[in-house]
Amino acid sequence: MFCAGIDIGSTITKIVIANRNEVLASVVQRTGAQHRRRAHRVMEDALTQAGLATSDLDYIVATGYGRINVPFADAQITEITCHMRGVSWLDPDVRTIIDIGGQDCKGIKVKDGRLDDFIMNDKCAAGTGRFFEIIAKVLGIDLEEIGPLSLTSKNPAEISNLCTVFAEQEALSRLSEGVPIADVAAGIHRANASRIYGMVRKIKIEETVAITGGGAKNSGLCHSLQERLQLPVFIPPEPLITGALGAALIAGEKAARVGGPGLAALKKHRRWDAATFFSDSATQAAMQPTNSQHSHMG
Amino acid sequence: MTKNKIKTKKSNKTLETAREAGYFGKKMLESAIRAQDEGKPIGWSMANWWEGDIIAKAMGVNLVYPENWGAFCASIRRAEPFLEISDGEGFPNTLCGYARNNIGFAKTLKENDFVIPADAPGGGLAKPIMMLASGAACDARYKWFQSLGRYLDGVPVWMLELPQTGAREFFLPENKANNLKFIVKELKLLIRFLEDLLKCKMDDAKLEAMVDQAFKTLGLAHEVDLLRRNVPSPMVSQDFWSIMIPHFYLPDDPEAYEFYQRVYAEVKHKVDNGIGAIPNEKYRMMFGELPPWHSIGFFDDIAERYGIAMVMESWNYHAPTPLPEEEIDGVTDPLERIARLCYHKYTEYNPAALKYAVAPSYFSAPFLEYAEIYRTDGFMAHPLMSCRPATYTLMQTLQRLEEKRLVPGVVVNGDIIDLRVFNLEEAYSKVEAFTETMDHYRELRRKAGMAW
Amino acid sequence: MVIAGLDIGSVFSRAVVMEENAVVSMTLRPTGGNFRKAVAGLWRDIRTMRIDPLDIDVMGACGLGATFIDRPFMKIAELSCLSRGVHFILPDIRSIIEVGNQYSRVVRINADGKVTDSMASEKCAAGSGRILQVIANVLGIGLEEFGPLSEQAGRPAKFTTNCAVFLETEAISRVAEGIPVPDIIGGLHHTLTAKIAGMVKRLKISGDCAMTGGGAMDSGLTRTIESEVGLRLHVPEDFMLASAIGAALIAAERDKAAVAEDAMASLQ
Amino acid sequence: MEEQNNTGLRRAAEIYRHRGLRARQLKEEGKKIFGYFCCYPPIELLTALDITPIRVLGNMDEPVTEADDYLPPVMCIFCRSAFDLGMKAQYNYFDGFVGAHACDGAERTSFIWQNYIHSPCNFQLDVPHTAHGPALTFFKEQIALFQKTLETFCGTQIHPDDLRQAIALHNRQRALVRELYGLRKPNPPLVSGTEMLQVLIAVMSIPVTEGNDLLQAVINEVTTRANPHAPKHRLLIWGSLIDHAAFTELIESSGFNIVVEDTAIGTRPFWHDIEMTADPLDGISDHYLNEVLCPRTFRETGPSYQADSDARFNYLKEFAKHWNVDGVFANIIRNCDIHGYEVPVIKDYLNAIGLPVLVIEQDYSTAALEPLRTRFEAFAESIDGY
Ligand SMILES: Nc1ncnc2c1ncn2[C@@H]1O[C@H](COP(=O)(O)OP(=O)(O)O)[C@@H](O)[C@H]1O
Ligand SMILES: Nc1ncnc2c1ncn2[C@@H]1O[C@H](COP(=O)(O)OP(=O)(O)O)[C@@H](O)[C@H]1O
Ligand code: SF4
Ligand code: SF4
Ligand code: SF4
Repeated sequence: MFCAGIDIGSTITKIVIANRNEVLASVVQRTGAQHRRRAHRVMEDALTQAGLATSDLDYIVATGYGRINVPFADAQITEITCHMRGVSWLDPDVRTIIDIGGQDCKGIKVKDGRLDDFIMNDKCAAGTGRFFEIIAKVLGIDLEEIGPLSLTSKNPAEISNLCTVFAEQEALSRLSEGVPIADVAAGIHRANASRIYGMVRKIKIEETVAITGGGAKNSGLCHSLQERLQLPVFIPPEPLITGALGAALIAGEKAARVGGPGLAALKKHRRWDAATFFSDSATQAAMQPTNSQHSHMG
Repeated sequence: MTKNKIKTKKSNKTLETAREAGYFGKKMLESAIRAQDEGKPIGWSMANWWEGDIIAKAMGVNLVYPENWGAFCASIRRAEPFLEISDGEGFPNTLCGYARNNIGFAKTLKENDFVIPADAPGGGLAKPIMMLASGAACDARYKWFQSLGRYLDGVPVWMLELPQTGAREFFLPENKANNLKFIVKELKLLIRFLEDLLKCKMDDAKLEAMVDQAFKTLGLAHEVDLLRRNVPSPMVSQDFWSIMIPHFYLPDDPEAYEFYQRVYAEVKHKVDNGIGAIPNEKYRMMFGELPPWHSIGFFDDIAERYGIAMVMESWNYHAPTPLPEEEIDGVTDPLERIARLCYHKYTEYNPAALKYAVAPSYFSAPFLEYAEIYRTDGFMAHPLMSCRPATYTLMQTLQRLEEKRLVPGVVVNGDIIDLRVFNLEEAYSKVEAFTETMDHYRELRRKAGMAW
Repeated sequence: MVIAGLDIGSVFSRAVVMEENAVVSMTLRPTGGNFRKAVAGLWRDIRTMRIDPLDIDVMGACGLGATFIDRPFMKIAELSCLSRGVHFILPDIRSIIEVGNQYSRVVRINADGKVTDSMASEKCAAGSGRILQVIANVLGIGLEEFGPLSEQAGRPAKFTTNCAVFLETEAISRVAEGIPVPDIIGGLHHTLTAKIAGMVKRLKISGDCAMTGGGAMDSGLTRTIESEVGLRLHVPEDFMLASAIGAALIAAERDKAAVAEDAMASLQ
Repeated sequence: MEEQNNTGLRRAAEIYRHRGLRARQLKEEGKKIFGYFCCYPPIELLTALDITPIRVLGNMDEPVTEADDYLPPVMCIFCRSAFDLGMKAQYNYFDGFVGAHACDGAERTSFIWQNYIHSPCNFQLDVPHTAHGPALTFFKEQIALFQKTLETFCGTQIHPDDLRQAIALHNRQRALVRELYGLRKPNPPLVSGTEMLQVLIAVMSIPVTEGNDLLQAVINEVTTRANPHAPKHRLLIWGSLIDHAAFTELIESSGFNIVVEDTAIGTRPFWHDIEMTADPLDGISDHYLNEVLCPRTFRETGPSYQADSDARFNYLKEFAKHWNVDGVFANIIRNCDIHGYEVPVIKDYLNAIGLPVLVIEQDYSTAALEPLRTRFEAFAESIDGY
């Protein structure tokens, strides 16, 4: 049985195709402004990777910020539930998940493999992936570098501004005062880690703690968070896709529940219409994947 | 990250006697811990404005005050971990900082099998056998103790009620009599509760003696306030926040009375010799409600930089004016006397409240009176992010002071405990500009022919 | 007596030199994120105007980077400087709206240019002039163009977020959706004006009012404030220098007072 | 759409949308209108004097602009919003204003309202926080003062028979509301949360007799119409009040049917009748102090935490049982201490009886609603067993 989970994030779109509990393909691309097109694009890429055709898919679950913009999805599930499911599958001992996305940040509690509680900040860019994107630009380095670089700091700079925009300026003036980039980066990570910690602690942090989402790819942030948590943390091998993975797993369960004839009917009515599917070359160019990776997790 | 941003600023007290006041805070905490060792009853109490705590003490309960302890934890920057625990328990982080601090501590205590952790600030609070909540002035003061049931399972909470009449309603015939009757009945119920709990009888003579003592101490504390009307001010807020502890929490303690005798003598000496608390008094200001306990030194800095003497603070923490003769004449029942004093405190500013249209009378109206009596140039409002009752009426106070008394106000945001919003640099820059505002209003008051 | 005033802001640094209550020279340059360099730049500018910084008798300064000034100066609160400076340029004005980089603020002053009341926005870029810059960058246009462009606004775009960062993202998607740039700018003006309007109301300001700070560069914003809040705004000619002028004036005043006090002391 | 008997809900929605309209009409007819805050002022006294009581509410759809000057941001935004509307003259038809010491926020707001928004008649009702015996006596005395104030203002005495009749009318209203609640027991419920909200707010905006007619019409309508609602998770709302349909609509489009609301615009004012006592004020004071179950009233703690929670929240267990509730939304308007302190207790209690709880501290603004959708959906999913 082939199922797909597609996570249209504010910043990055992720897809996982699985056969029961075996991951066949996963694709990660920048979301961009056009959710529908992006959904089609990642689906096409993932299918190619998995060597499947659209008609092979039994069930598709969409999640994430843009989950309603996936015309071919059979169900929509929130990213909160999907991350929970994906992480629990990877490590059943996880009780607390800190998910740091592109435009929000969540704390999720798991109990007996079920969603127990959650909290989220989606009002202020502080403590979200956006913060780091902005700061990386200011520091003139790649986003991927900011974490490792900050880990080399011995003397993190004091960043007092909570506001992303002002912190950006503050970072600039620290640099101009001659503070090394690594120290500024480390200060930024600390500031954000406290902010995230302050929010997540409201749902009572319990071991094991997992960090997911794009923020988990940032080793500096994970380090600072760990410092605040004073607990070991679990970081999935590919933290970006836990939401899509969870969606795919849920899709599998749903497919099993619907059963053969039901699935056939579902497939027949699925909307693959791609009226605007890659019609012009300009869009095609804009749709080139910026960051594509895949992994198989047995 | 804000954690290290503001450094603790302890204040330089200007009075010699104010330096002694720390003794009383210690005394309260220590006596509760000693009581625990000796197996004597311990109670946690809200600062009750002399309603019920004296009664509990007269019954032999050793009281500690989590509000006071909260201020203490904040002043040594030890509240944060408790706040975090409270947040983790699911209490909103908008609740009163004292409450969150205390809730965090109660949880710690429970998890430690009610043995106070060795490193608890100030020795910590011993486990109580009862809690005395208050219906006066603030909802937190009963909701908070009620919510402690999660940690202090089976410790009964008694809520002592105090009527809160509106300024207009105060003057309706019968109302005052009804109110007083109600308070006395409530106090009687409290005694019954205590007698049942402690399985002993109230010693009326002892209660009477303690109430007498409290009246004396409060009267004297009020005399000190009166001296502060002088120019230059012989004593400022930096001192007051220390010396208030004995009269606020221990008015029945003879040591507190003796202490105020010394305070009085020192302040009087300054008045007689024209010595100001700060050397260069240029501006006289009032301070609105609870202070930033974590940064009391702020007052020293603005005194030094701008010559600001903080000459008076919120009504809340001050002793009431003594009861008028006709109120006390022939009243010997200590419960009746307590009732009258409490009610008096809550209602004495009602005429002013009507005059300036600032009901409720508590919180706002006193400042409108102080403005003239203490000859003040400005009002510093300190809206707190976690204490609503002390913040609700500040805007009204600012408005009315400016409009009716030509006394301008400056707003410095902060909190009693939480460090998230207080910003020293910003506060200084606001206050600096505000000195000009005070100059301007001085001129306006002069033109309007006002007395100061 | 030669007096000078410096305002080392987060975005711009400025200096004025005054003699006999008249500005004899002034300079404005981007701070560029380096306060020390900006200050050095100001000295260079002043020298090119044939003034020796050593000739300055009294100097006042304000702004975020004032602590980086390498010569003796009096640090003066920004709010006082702004008020005195505006008063100097526009003596009849009694209220000021400043839309600066860090804050927006509204100030009421008296006939002597002293602050009688003021309010500032929260420490969130969404309420400050910074948001204008952020959106200008996104749209790839200068702030000066905002005014003319917003005049063509039909229906101002609605934004659903309050965060400057997310607003930027939203603006990008609005552009992608085909919403005309003028409408986006119009929407932004609307959002910022609503924040300022609250403060204006609280200070009970009406009638004539000065507008300063980087936001004053944006005639669209001033127009929106005028029509939605019902004020007559005056943008002083040297509005970017107002605080520097104020700093100089206040420093001179305080210096005079100190001299007088010293004289008194020596008499006694 | 449908024929005659659909007028109830439509009228309710109409009145809900134009809250002041009927009151202004009545005023033009020479009737007196009083505003009151919270569920504590005994509106029976007003009805007995032929005064129409209008409950003061806020508007989540309207940004607070005028109130900032008088009420600080740390105050519950519902209070600030209500006062803001007052300052914007939206309640300028009041002949009188009755404030109450329900919570600190409501008390101070009532006072400040009276200081800045002038009505010909004002009264501040001091509601004790306890249910001790003396508190009941005291409360009755307060109500008697309220009565006298009203009588002085109107220049007439309240005749005990008129008061009894007013009590009967309001009791009738309470019974009708409960009957309507009963119609939410089936699955799917016959009345949605949004419809209920509109009906209850409408009822609080018109004279009691008109309210009773409206309720009767609604009951007739919903029992005979084809049920338009689909089965979804059944939600109980506990906590701060909700007074805008945008909020209930959001919840009901995120996987829930709201079936019962233990809030100040829900069951609380309607759940018990006033007993007809020899002295009507006895029944009235007992009702308002002891039967309006809001956590603002301190009830004696039991011998243990469990006993205490049982005593205080047992009624919620009953609601959950009879309305077959799947989950509870604890609605906390930011800065509402009364409900805020109860969050952990209520979670303990409800979780123990097998009910999941979603706690949201919200900002009382329609603009901030949409981001809450994901939270409700995730909650629905957790009930689904994900
Ligand atoms: N290698 C990386 N190092 C640091 N941050 C990264 C990396 N990859 C992605 N991110 C961050 O992850 C964010 C996106 O995370 P994601 O969980 O996909 O969020 P969303 O679902 O909202 O799109 C981006 O904002 C980016 O900052
Ligand atoms: N070229 C520019 N670069 C940066 N900011 C500009 C520019 N032109 C106009 N601005 C506006 O000026 C504001 C800075 O205002 P200003 O009052 O000078 O701040 P500061 O005193 O902190 O330097 C910016 O937030 C922006 O809105
Ligand atoms: S008055 Fe303020 S500080 Fe005191 S208990 Fe109440 S909320 Fe806390
Ligand atoms: S503080 Fe900064 S990052 Fe946060 S909401 Fe405001 S503008 Fe956005
Ligand atoms: S919502 Fe809470 S704080 Fe606001 S009026 Fe109601 S009980 Fe009071």
